[in-house]
Amino acid sequence: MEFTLKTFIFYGFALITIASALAVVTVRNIVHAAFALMVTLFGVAGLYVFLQADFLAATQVIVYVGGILVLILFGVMMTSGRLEMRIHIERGQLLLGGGISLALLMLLLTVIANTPIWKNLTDDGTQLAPTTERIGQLILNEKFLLPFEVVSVLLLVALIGAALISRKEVRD
Amino acid sequence: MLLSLMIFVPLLGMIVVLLLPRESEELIKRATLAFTLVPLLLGIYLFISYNNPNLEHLWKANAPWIDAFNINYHIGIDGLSVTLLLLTALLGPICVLASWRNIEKGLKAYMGLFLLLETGMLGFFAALDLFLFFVFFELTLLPMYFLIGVWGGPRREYAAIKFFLYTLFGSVLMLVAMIAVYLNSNVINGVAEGVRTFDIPTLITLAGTTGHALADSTFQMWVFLGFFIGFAVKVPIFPFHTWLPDAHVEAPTAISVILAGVLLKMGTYGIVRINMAMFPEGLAIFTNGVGIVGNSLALLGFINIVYGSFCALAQTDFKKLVAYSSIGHMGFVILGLAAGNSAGINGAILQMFNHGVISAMLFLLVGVLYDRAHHREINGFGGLATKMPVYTGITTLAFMASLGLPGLSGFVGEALSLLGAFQEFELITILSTIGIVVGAAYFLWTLQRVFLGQLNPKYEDLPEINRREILTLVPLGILTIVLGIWPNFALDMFSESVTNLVNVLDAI
Amino acid sequence: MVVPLISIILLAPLAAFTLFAVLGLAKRNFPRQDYLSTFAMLVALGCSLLLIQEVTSDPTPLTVEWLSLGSVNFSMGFYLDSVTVIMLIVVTLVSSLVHIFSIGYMHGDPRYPRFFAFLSLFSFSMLFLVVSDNLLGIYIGWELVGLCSYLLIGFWFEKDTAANACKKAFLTTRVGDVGMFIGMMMLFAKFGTLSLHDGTESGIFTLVEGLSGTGDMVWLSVAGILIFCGAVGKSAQVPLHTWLPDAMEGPTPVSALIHAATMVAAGVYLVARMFPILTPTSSLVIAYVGGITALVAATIAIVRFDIKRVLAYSTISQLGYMMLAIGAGSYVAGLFHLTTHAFFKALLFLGSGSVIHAFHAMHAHHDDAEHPEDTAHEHDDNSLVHEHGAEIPPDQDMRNMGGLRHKMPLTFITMLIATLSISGVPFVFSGFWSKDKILGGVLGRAMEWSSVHHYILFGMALLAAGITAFYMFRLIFMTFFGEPRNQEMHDMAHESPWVMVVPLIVLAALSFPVVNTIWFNKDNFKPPKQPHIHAPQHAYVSPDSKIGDANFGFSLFGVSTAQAAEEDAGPDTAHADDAHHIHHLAHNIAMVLSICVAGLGILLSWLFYHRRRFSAEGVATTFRPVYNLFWNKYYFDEFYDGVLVALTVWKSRLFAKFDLSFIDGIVNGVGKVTRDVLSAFIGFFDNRVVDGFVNRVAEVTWAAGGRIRKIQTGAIQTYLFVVLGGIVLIILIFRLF
Amino acid sequence: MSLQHYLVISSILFSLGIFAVLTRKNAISILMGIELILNSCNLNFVAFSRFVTPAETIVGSEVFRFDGQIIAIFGIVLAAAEAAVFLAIILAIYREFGSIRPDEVDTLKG
Amino acid sequence: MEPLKNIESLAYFSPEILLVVFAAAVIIADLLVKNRESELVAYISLAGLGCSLVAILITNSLINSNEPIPLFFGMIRLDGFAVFFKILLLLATTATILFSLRSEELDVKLKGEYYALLLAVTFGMFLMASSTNLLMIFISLETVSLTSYILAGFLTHSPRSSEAAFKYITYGAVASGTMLFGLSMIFGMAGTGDLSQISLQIASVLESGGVSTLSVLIAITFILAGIGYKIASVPFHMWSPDVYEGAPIPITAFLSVASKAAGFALFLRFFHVGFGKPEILQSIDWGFILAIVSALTMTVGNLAALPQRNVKRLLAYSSIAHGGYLLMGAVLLTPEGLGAIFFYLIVYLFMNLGAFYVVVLIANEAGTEMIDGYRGLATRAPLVAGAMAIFLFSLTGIPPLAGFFGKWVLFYAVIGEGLYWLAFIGLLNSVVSLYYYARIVKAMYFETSEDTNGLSFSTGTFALLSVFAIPTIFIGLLNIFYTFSDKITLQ
Repeated sequence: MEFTLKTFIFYGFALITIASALAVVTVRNIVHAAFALMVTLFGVAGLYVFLQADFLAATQVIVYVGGILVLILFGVMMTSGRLEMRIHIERGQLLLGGGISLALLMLLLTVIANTPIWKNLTDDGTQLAPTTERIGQLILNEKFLLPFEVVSVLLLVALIGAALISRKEVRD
Repeated sequence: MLLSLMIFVPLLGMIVVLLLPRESEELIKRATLAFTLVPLLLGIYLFISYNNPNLEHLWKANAPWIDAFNINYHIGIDGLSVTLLLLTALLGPICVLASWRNIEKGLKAYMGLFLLLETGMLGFFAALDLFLFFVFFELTLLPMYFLIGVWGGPRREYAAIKFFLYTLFGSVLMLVAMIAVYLNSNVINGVAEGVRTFDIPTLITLAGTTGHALADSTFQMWVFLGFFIGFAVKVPIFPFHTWLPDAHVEAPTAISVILAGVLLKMGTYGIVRINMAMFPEGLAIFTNGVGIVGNSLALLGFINIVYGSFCALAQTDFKKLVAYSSIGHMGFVILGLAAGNSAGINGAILQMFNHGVISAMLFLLVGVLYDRAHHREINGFGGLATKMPVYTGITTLAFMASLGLPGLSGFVGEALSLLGAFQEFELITILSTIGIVVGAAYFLWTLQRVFLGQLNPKYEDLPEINRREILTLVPLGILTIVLGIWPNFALDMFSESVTNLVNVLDAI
Repeated sequence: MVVPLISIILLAPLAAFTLFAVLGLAKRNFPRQDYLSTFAMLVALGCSLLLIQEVTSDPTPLTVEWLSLGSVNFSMGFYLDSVTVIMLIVVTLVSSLVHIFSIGYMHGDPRYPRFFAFLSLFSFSMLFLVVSDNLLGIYIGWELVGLCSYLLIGFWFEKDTAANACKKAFLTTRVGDVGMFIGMMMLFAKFGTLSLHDGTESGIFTLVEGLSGTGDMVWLSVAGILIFCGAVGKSAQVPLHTWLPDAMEGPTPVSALIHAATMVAAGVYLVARMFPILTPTSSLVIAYVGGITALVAATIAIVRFDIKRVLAYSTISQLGYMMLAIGAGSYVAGLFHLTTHAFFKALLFLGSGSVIHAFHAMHAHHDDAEHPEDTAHEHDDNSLVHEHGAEIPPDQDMRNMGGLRHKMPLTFITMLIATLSISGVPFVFSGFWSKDKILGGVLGRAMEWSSVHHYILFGMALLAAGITAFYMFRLIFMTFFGEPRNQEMHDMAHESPWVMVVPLIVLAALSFPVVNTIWFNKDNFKPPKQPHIHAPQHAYVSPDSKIGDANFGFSLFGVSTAQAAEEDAGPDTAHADDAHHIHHLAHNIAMVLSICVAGLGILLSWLFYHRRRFSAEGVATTFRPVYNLFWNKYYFDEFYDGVLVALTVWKSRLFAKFDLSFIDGIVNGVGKVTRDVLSAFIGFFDNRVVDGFVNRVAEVTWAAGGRIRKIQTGAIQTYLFVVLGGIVLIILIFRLF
Repeated sequence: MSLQHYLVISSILFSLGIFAVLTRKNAISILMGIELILNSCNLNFVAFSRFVTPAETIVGSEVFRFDGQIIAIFGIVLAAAEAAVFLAIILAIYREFGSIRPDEVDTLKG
Repeated sequence: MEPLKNIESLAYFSPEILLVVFAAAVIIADLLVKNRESELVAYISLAGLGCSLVAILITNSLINSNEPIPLFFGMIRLDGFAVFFKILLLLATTATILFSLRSEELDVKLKGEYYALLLAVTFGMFLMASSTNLLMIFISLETVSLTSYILAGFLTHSPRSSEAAFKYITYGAVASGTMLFGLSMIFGMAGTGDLSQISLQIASVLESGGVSTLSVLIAITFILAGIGYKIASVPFHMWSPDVYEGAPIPITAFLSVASKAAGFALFLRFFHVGFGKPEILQSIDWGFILAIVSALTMTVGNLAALPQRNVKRLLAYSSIAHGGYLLMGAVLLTPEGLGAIFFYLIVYLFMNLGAFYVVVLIANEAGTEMIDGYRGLATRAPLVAGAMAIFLFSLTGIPPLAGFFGKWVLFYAVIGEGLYWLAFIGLLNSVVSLYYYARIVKAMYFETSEDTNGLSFSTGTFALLSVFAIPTIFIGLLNIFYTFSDKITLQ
């Protein structure tokens, strides 16, 4: 694989994504963690671009960064009262958690290494047509109509539920 | 039809009794008595009219039940079952009478459960479909659990759950074995063809067919073990016996009677009907007299006899003593069955019936005393013979019958079992006779401590046994004497079936 | 005629008992149970006498299928030969007399009707035993008489001694019975039948012939000895004899009927019945056991003071005698002695009962204060087999008696006759003839075969005969002669009422041989064959023929030792003439010797206890160890105790080890060992080990449940650890496979 | 920039998410971990969609099948819905327990 | 049969549509009805369930025998299997609504939302039972999960309920995230989301060596986390006791029956259709792993239930154990196994719901969920105690109650496959289970309470109780219940 600007940027994104994800799980300040998460999400969006999933990359930024992350920050504020909340971590738990995570990582890498059909599939650089229209077709007219409708029910349920649970109930 | 009627009349009775108003206790009792008398009358009728020259099951009913598993409602009787059916039906009204005054709470539920229990027991002895057999076997568990648990003594909860757990454990193994039998019931020479079946007579035939999967001796051994442990818990055979003393001691009188009189017989009946008739090859492995395994069944009988007897000797609780004596006496049944010859099996079956009668008497007698003195501590009595001569007389009769006094029924079964067993297992049988002496020892010793000697001043005013109680005991006492004098009365019923069985066993 | 007669004999007493039992259930009493029972017995007696005429007919007049098991069948039936008839008559006669006697003796007892009902039951059982044609039937009767013995010994069950004695009697005999049962099992396993002689020639007696000379002889010996075990228990042979003296706790008529005349003789009857299967080995064992018993019991009897116990040991001794006779092959002699003994021993017991009754008039009731020391004596209620050395009740203590011959002349005379008979005073008394037959028979065997064993046995028998004479006269002298030792009691004494005296007189009459002869002259009274025992030089048992035709060995005054010798020798063998000669000689020698020892015994007794030429106490002091041995009854009971003590120590340790709370300090009886050590251990085992195992399983299950609960900490991240760790584990585990 | 690159990245993201879920002592941090996990899944789907799924031809122009991408879109939507409900529950927890430390919410156990 | 297109599919999709429509109607009605005590919304929900049932029966009649109809381009499938589960789920939901009507735990002010959510979750479960596409599987699973989280946390004033919801969602999110990762791997290997295609593809790539066995195994295990958590199998069971204990009782009942049934529907379809090919089984014997898992599940469930004092929690563990029993049937891949699961689920529906209903009643009347609160119930409320005893002994598997027959068909199927060890463990477990079920019976029958006042219940209560109790007695005795499953197959 020749070293081009494209690969350089790819590795940059990859590095940013992983590093910031690492930060998400390690920094003690939860707000910092939230911002690190934002970087990760951006990084993943960048990777989507590399995968020529333009619509998805946009969705990622809008929904995640614009929605979920803000939600999380609100959550942080509403539950701690102040933005900086120290997170205490126990050593044993850390070790065990790290162990299990590493073990899972090893397993996953094993899968990747042991799946020949996934090997040597490189990006040949072909430029593809924009995806948005086709996605629209698929979701609204073709195969994925049903999931789309179901998800709408799901979202409605989530909406009702979230409202129901989070509203302050006066105890009687 | 008659047989079905006999089985399900108590169930009908249960429904009727449950619908009666709670307050009208007399009515409930009378209704229950009536509903237990019907099976008794039918039982007597069956017993008298039983005539079986062709060695087939009579009064058969066969209706499809669960097609998916080829399960049929198949009932019928042969000499063995008719005897035990009669025993069950006889103990029914006796137990109702024995419960006449001493059930203080929940009379309706008590009677209802009792009737349900009776249906289970009657059905068990009549079932000719393995699945039906199992269902009836288990059907007795629930009512028994409640009857011990609700109306029992101080440790009734413990006793009830112990009984339940032990038996369930045993039946679990039975279930596995039963499924295995069913699955293999259509395999001949390794090829499965035709439908599978639970039909006991058919299975017995198949198990004797060369090349049939059921006839394979290794298969038979495992299945034999499965069934055997299931029944062994019920008998109970050492070391599965520890539920019995607890259950007996805690259970109310009538329930002890049923427990000793019928439930224990279910185990041995199962051994004869299933283990011996269906798996003679499996049986042969444990009774061929070679090594520990080849003697194991006889050894178990021996252990039961000696162990139960010595345990009985150590008891100071009257009821527990009787309970352990049951263990000892069931040992004779096992020993006789292990012998596998005519005398042994006939003796064992006779002993089953006799023990049912005698132990029922013993428990009734203990109940009579307990109702008066409110304790069962043997050493706490003394000299009762002066106050209660009739009671003493009946007790002596029962004790003598139980310790195997010739002329009373206990002797015949015991003697035949031993005679039969001696032909196969000389040493074990000789050692088993220790049980005879020890049996005499604990009964006589009890007799002395309770009835002989100076009257304990505490019991100056102990009332003599009353008419109702005598009424419960007299039929049993008469049976004890009649069977002691004329055992053919019962033996004629099943000896031909046994001959048949012995021929099968001999062919192995 | 035979079957109805026998049936009546059996059913009459049974009916008397049944009536009592049925009425008892209704809590009523038949008002004249005593007359009813007595009448039933008399009916039975009459029928028995009628049966004499029927002996020649079919020996098995009735056989019914009792248990039909298809391939194996057990039948029940009557077996009628002269032995049966003799036993029937003895039993019914003695029983009738005892019934009559009891009407007087038991008068006023609160459980008077019950006594007669039990007597009837006993009579039935005994008669059933006698007429049975198969071992199973004999066994049934055997156990039933045991039951009656139990009930009657414990008749005054308020007394702890009686309660203990009855239990001891039942248990001790049961030990023997089990041996007998094992023997039966062996025979059944071998022959497939328990019928002795079932008419179709497939009974044991026929089948055993087929064994002749085969390798099964050892086996047959064992079976024979095992059957004999039953007799050892029932007939109180050493070492199971200890129950009989204790059984004297029962009312005296019971002692007379059951423990002297009939039940204890059933053992002898059994051995006689089973004679055909006895091998030389088993015969010898039987003879030795009998001989030892005869000697041991006789020596113990010398030093007893309780009048009933003297008689009890005497009974044991005489039973040993009979066993010895049969074991030595003198089958006829043994049975003959059984008969004569039944009468004179019953007479002795009834006489002693009469004496006790006389003394007893002081006490209003049997049950209160019959044993004033009862309260003082700490009876251990917890012992299974009790007390051998109970205190002597004062009305039975010979040291309280003396000079009664004037007060109770009839009793004295009748008892004297019986004593003369048992002592073997020659010619006019039946006891002499029977005893002489035994001695002659044994000596004859010894001489015929030059058998050391039989010489020893003869010595034992002779010695026992002498001792018997000694202690019997001791009894007579102490009781009826001399000065009253307890004046107060003496003054109270009186002759018994006629219902008690008449039976004494009848029995006394029966102690003369003239009466006995009547039925012993039956033609076909013959010893059975022992055909399998044909070791050439040991063909000591005659087959049929000549002896069969001989009368029983004596006729009135016409002393026919020749005849006796003839019977013993048997005609079939090549050396028949020699044998005749030897036996003839033997009988003569034996007669002389027996007269000598009897005379010596009586003389010594007279010197000691009447003339007081020698002091019994002095002799006792001189031979202290021997005296102690006798006094303590050869320490049999102590031996059982001694074994016990050792075991008790072990028991205590065991208990201490397992930290059990109850320890009984007092050591008493063999049964206690069984109970305390073995059964307690097993009980412990049952509770802790078997149940414990199950409980352990349950506990482990519970604990596992608790563990799993602990994993469920409530902290969500723990759960997540489990989930993700679980995934890793599943994959890894699967990878390993 | 082969498929395996993406897969490795997503694997690392997944493990980090798991790590967060297991070790963070704040319910919201756990939520962040979950988001990381879901992102890694989405990345997987998109990558597979790009490299593995066969092409289909629609009206002349050749495109790749979008199945994976669409799954990822749904994944994002579901993540959003889940996050919303999650946060609502966290608020309820905060209200009831005064803390959102996961190990302090442990009244139900055993 | 070619998959139907979107519009064509609608007719066959009517049951689900009806559910959604009625859910919407419930919300609207809730807005309109001013009287908070009114039970109108509940009846509307019941009507919706009824309509849906009718629709199910109609659609069922449209299915030719053994010819499933793929709908929406193969996203879901209408077949006998789905219909069976839909009916089962409808019954469970109906029961839950009836319980909820009688439960005093629930906040009356939130009725509308509550019933709407119940309908929505039923909708999700319908989809779980019929999904044949990875995406639909995941979405339906998430729909059910999310709604369940909300329902579990529905008692906003109860810390227990909130805690339950929190644990549930944390656990569920991780599990479903893990599952999604596994799904993505499967997607990557097969290149398609359609289950039957996946089956073919995986088989061929496995054969050609395109993927290693290990990779597929890991992917399957990841997916198992998501499905296993729904059916609460070890080691994915840990949420369930806490959630069951914290959630409102009707919801607990619902989760223990409906959620589990839907989980099994998903499980069966996913594994049997996607990975049931002999070629795949040859290289990856997942059946064996799951057999071990099922043994562990029932053992853990039963053992942990032993020391419980809270009846709800006890029943939670018991339902874990029952999940284990069901799992035995699921790993068999035989028609007998499948039939056994169907039969057992029916039985389980009645006995478990019945037991929970009694818990509701006692919680209402005696105000406690602890075993001690059941003391003396036999005298205070004999009929209720009797019914409870029937349910509990049926759960144990004592003849002649239906639970026994359920176990019978299960163990029969297991032994039929030669898995004696599994059957043996399962049966031992049912012995152990007797102990804790009997503890409740013991409290009810053998013990007495200080409070001896009788508890009074309405006739409706008894009617509802008998609706559960009578089938619990009779289902096993009737031939008909053994035969219906013959027609249901999974292709």
